[in-house]
Amino acid sequence: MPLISSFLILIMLIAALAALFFDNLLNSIIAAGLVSLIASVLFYFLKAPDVAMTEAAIGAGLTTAIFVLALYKTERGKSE
Amino acid sequence: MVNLTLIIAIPLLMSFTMPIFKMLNQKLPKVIALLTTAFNLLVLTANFSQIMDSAIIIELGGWQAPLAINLYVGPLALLAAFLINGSAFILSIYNLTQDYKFDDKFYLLFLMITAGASGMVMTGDLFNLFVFIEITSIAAYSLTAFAGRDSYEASFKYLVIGGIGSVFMLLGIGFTYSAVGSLNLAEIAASAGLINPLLLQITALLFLIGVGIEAELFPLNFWVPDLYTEAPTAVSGIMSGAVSAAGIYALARIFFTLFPAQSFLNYLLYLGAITLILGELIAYQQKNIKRMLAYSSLAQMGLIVAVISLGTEGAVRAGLFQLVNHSILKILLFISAGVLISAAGSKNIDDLAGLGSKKKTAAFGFTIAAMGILGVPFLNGFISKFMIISSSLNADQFLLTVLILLAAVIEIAYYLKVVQKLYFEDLKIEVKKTAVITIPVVLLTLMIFGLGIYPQLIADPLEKAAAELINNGSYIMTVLGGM
Amino acid sequence: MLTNYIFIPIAAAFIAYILNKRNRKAGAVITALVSAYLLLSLTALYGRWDITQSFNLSLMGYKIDFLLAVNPLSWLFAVMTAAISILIALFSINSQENFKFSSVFNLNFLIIIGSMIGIVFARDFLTLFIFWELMTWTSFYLISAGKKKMAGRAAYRYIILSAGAAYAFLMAAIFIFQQTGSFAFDSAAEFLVANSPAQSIMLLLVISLPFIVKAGIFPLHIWVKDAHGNAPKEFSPFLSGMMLKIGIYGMIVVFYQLSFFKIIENTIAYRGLPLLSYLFALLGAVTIITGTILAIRQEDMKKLVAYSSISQMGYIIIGIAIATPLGFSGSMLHLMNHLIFKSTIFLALAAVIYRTGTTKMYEMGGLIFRMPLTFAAYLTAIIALAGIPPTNGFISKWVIYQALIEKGYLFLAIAAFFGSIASFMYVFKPLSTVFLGQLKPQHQNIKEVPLLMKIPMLILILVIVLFGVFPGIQMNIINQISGYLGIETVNYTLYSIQGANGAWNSLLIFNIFSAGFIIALLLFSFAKKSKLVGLLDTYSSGEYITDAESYHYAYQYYRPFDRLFDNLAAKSLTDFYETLTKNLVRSGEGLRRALAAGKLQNYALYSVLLFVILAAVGWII
Amino acid sequence: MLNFLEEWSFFGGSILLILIGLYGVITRKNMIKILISLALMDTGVNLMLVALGYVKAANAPILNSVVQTNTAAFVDPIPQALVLTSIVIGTAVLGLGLALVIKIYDKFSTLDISKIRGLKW
Repeated sequence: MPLISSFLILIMLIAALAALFFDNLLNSIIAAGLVSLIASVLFYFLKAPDVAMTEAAIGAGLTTAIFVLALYKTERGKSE
Repeated sequence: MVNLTLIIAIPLLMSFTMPIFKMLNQKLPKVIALLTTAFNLLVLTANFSQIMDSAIIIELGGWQAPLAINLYVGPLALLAAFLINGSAFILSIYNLTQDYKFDDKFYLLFLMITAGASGMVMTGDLFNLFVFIEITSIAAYSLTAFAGRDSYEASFKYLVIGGIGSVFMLLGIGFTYSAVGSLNLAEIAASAGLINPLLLQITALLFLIGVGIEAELFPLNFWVPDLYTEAPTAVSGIMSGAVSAAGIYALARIFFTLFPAQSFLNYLLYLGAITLILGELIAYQQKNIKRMLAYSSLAQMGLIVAVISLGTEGAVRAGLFQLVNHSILKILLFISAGVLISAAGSKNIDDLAGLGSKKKTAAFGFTIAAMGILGVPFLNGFISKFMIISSSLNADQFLLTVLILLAAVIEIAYYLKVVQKLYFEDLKIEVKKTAVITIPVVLLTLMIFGLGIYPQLIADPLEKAAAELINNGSYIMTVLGGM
Repeated sequence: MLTNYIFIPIAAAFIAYILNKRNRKAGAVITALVSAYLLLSLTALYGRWDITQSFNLSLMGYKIDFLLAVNPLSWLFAVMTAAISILIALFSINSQENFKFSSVFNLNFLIIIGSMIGIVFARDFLTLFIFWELMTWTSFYLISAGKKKMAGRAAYRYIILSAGAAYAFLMAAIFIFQQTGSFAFDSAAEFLVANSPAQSIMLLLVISLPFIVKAGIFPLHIWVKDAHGNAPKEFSPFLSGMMLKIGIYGMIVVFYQLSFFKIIENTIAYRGLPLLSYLFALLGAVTIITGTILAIRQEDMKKLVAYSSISQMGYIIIGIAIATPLGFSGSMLHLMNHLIFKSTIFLALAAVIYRTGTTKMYEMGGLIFRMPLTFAAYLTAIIALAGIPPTNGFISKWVIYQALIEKGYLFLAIAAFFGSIASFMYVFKPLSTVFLGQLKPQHQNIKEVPLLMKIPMLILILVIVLFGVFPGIQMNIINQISGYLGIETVNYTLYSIQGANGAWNSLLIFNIFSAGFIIALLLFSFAKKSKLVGLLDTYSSGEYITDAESYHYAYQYYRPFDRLFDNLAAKSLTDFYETLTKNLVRSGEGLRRALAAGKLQNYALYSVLLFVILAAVGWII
Repeated sequence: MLNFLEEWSFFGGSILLILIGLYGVITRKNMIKILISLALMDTGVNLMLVALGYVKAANAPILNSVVQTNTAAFVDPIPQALVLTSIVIGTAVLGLGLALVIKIYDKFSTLDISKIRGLKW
């Protein structure tokens, strides 16, 4: 169990860095969504199931969605 | 005796029902905003004498103090709440003559700021403080964007800096909670001595950054000029008159009641002094009048923080009086500058030349407020300047005193430039029609003269507030007394 | 009730302001009435040096006493203020017709009168400071109301110097307050005498800063020229005649009532005079010289007279600083006399400006035929200014010379003589260029000023001669002041003053001069009349001159002399101050560009840096 | 060893996540990426808060009739309540920020914050 959580945290950090360094904004947003998703799993490990659910729904789901929406309203929307 | 919870609850209620009022009548939102703030003032006045006797503590949810979230309204909170709701009231009067594009949403956010700032000063719970700060900031971010054009940029900057601040603050709350095991301010204060000094240091710094952003401390304050310049006048007014007052309150609460240590106060002292002198120096060079006022606000905030963090009772009293004056004067400055700007159609100081003969009320308001800030005798700024110099000399801060006076001279330089432009230069531009602001100007002028000629008016609240602040033992006793 | 003298004018100011909006003359009439009331009631106060009034106030936790009292010194200044205000108000009743800021003028003028009386009646630092600030601020507006841009800049310089000095004063006063628990002069003097001399001297020097600024003493004189030169023409007489003097009043308070002289008594001395006093006297001498030289260079008649004011203040400071009975009496005499003749000069110039609308001397000429009374007033006043008997200016300067010679202060005496002689040069310049010479064609139809403007000038002429003949009238109150301040008194009769090496008998001199004047008058009336020739009724070197301007030599009157002093330090002193401010601004601008560059990322970085730095600091400590 | 790793991987991970977020806010020029960085910081703080309230071998703070456990063995519920609030607030701020980004984009046709410097000095 500890190993799994440590491993997940490692992946989360890599995803976070990737979110910053991807050139493509959509990839960044997806990476950030991945960070939230892993965070929600970690919350579950930390015996906080309600937070995990909220984080999964709002952090990983809703936030990613509004990011993508904003992206399409700006650069993507223009290029297509 | 009216329940003080209403001060937060009623504005929030009114704010979210604002679209309904708008549907009923186009003009209703303005009136509702005015009535709500007036109601708040009445509630505060009704509780005045009681609070002066002893602080009112309201436990929400019926639990005892350390368990439940409680509201603590002592003299200091009362003073700050009066400032916030008074500012909101005056600005609501001003708003009666203004037309905003989405006025239901504007007043929604306006009342939300009022409720948030009132909540900030009344809450007795650390996390609640955070929530109210966020409510206030989010409302402020959105209100800023109401002016269109460049205000989006200002709002975005504020949002990002504010976001960083909230992260710092949240971390601080987390550390505090893990160390103390409670979020109640009094309980934290009671057991702050038990915290590991290193952790305490880090936590305090996290709070310093988090709240310092609201209190406009250098170097966390560079969003302020952008915001004050671009936001609608009423928003600049409420930000500098009410929200920054709430920020100062939060800062004082955290560093006097929660973590009373001289080293933190010293940080605040130095930061405040730097803010003061830098703000004045930069304000001196501004060509844009709102930007000039913004930097001047910064400088004033720095002055207030520096003086309050001297930590003696006289100094705290002087700082609080300056805070009161600053709220009154800055609101008057912002609304009269707003009228002058719309009359000239430009924010450039040079374009305001000669408006004194056309826009008499606004020019008079600007002048009298400038005189007040500069500390002309018989106006309120004179008394607070006297108290500030006296208390900082008393604390053996010779250098700080010189710095404050130097800043005051620079302040004279840039305010009088505008006043001279208004009255003694020829009109160059075509004057546009503007809103009438006679009532707020008269009200504020009366306050300026009232406090200047008879400062005893607020001597008692100031004294009690200062006593409350420097003696955190009594705060703890009052809240946890039952245990 | 002493407060009446202060608050009646201040209350009347607002009434005047409101009435002035309806009728342009109302404000000036009210000013005149209020000043007349002040003068009358002050006269009734004469001799009652025991009246005091005090208020105890617990202000925001500070126990503060506000003390007011009359003494001969403050009575004299109050009377001077009231008297000159009447004359100026009378003068300005007519002259304000075309004055854009007429109501501002009367509002501020009355507040200034009230606050000046407040200043002289004040017996404690806080009262003094409050009214001092009130006076400074209101006079800022009055100066700003003058000629456009230059007046603005002048007022700006004035207020910044004054405010800086006043804040320094406040700091020192509060420091003393914290040591003694009172703002009163008496307890302050006790404390200062008992305190370590070095600290006391520092404190008193800081306290005297605002007075030095207001009196226009070198090196803080830079505001005087532009402020006096550009202030509204009705205000210049007051500014130059009275407001400079209030600075001297402050110096006297510092020197005597706050025991500055007593404290420095035992310090290093020069010819029996403590070095610090001598330094003050030296400042006075430098002020005389710079003021004189700069006056000679001026093309603008108001600025010229303003510089002359600076130099005359030098005399007063010298006399007070050397602290002998003769010196003090001479200074007080000169102080009164300067008020009288300087306001006469400014009023005469105001009359000229009222009719011609310009202050540039080379744009005028020959006004003697058109404005004879104005000319007479100006002539009498400059005779007094240059110190020629039988006018009052001579007597006061004579007493000051006596004091200097008595002690043998060679340099000071030379400076004083230089100033006196050179003052001929500069006062002659307006006389010759404005009143004598050729009348400009555009001024052919100028008339003498209206009656209400003539009366003040006439009164002042009479007073100049009156005090020139009977200096005893002035010596009466001066000796009371000397007695009050603990200085030895000077022997005098109604028309003579006992100097160090001989007495001055003004009646005798007056008779001689009158005889000479009558003889000259007789010669002038009975001798053959010269023929009046038209301006262009002549030719030179076979060439007809069609341009009247060429006959009037007025621009750069003393060009050769000017060249001598072209590189004088006094001119670059202004530059020095300006460079100082410019550098301050530049440093601020650098900071602004570096810090507030509009980069969001930088702003975010600051918060992190602040955290790191403070954490590091906390770690180390 | 494993305990050490377990405890510190959460704290270290969340602090690193906050630092990455801060780094992003300070260095990224794209406004959307700045907001992403803010979101990362928020997530980091939330993780930290929950980790601070975590008690080993305890249960989730849920009471039900089936499992009657000792209340002392619960994970501290208060940080979790805070985190819930904080997530909501964070999302609100992000939404507002993105709305502003869209508005700014309408006006300047760029997402590069360094090109939008109408307000300075």
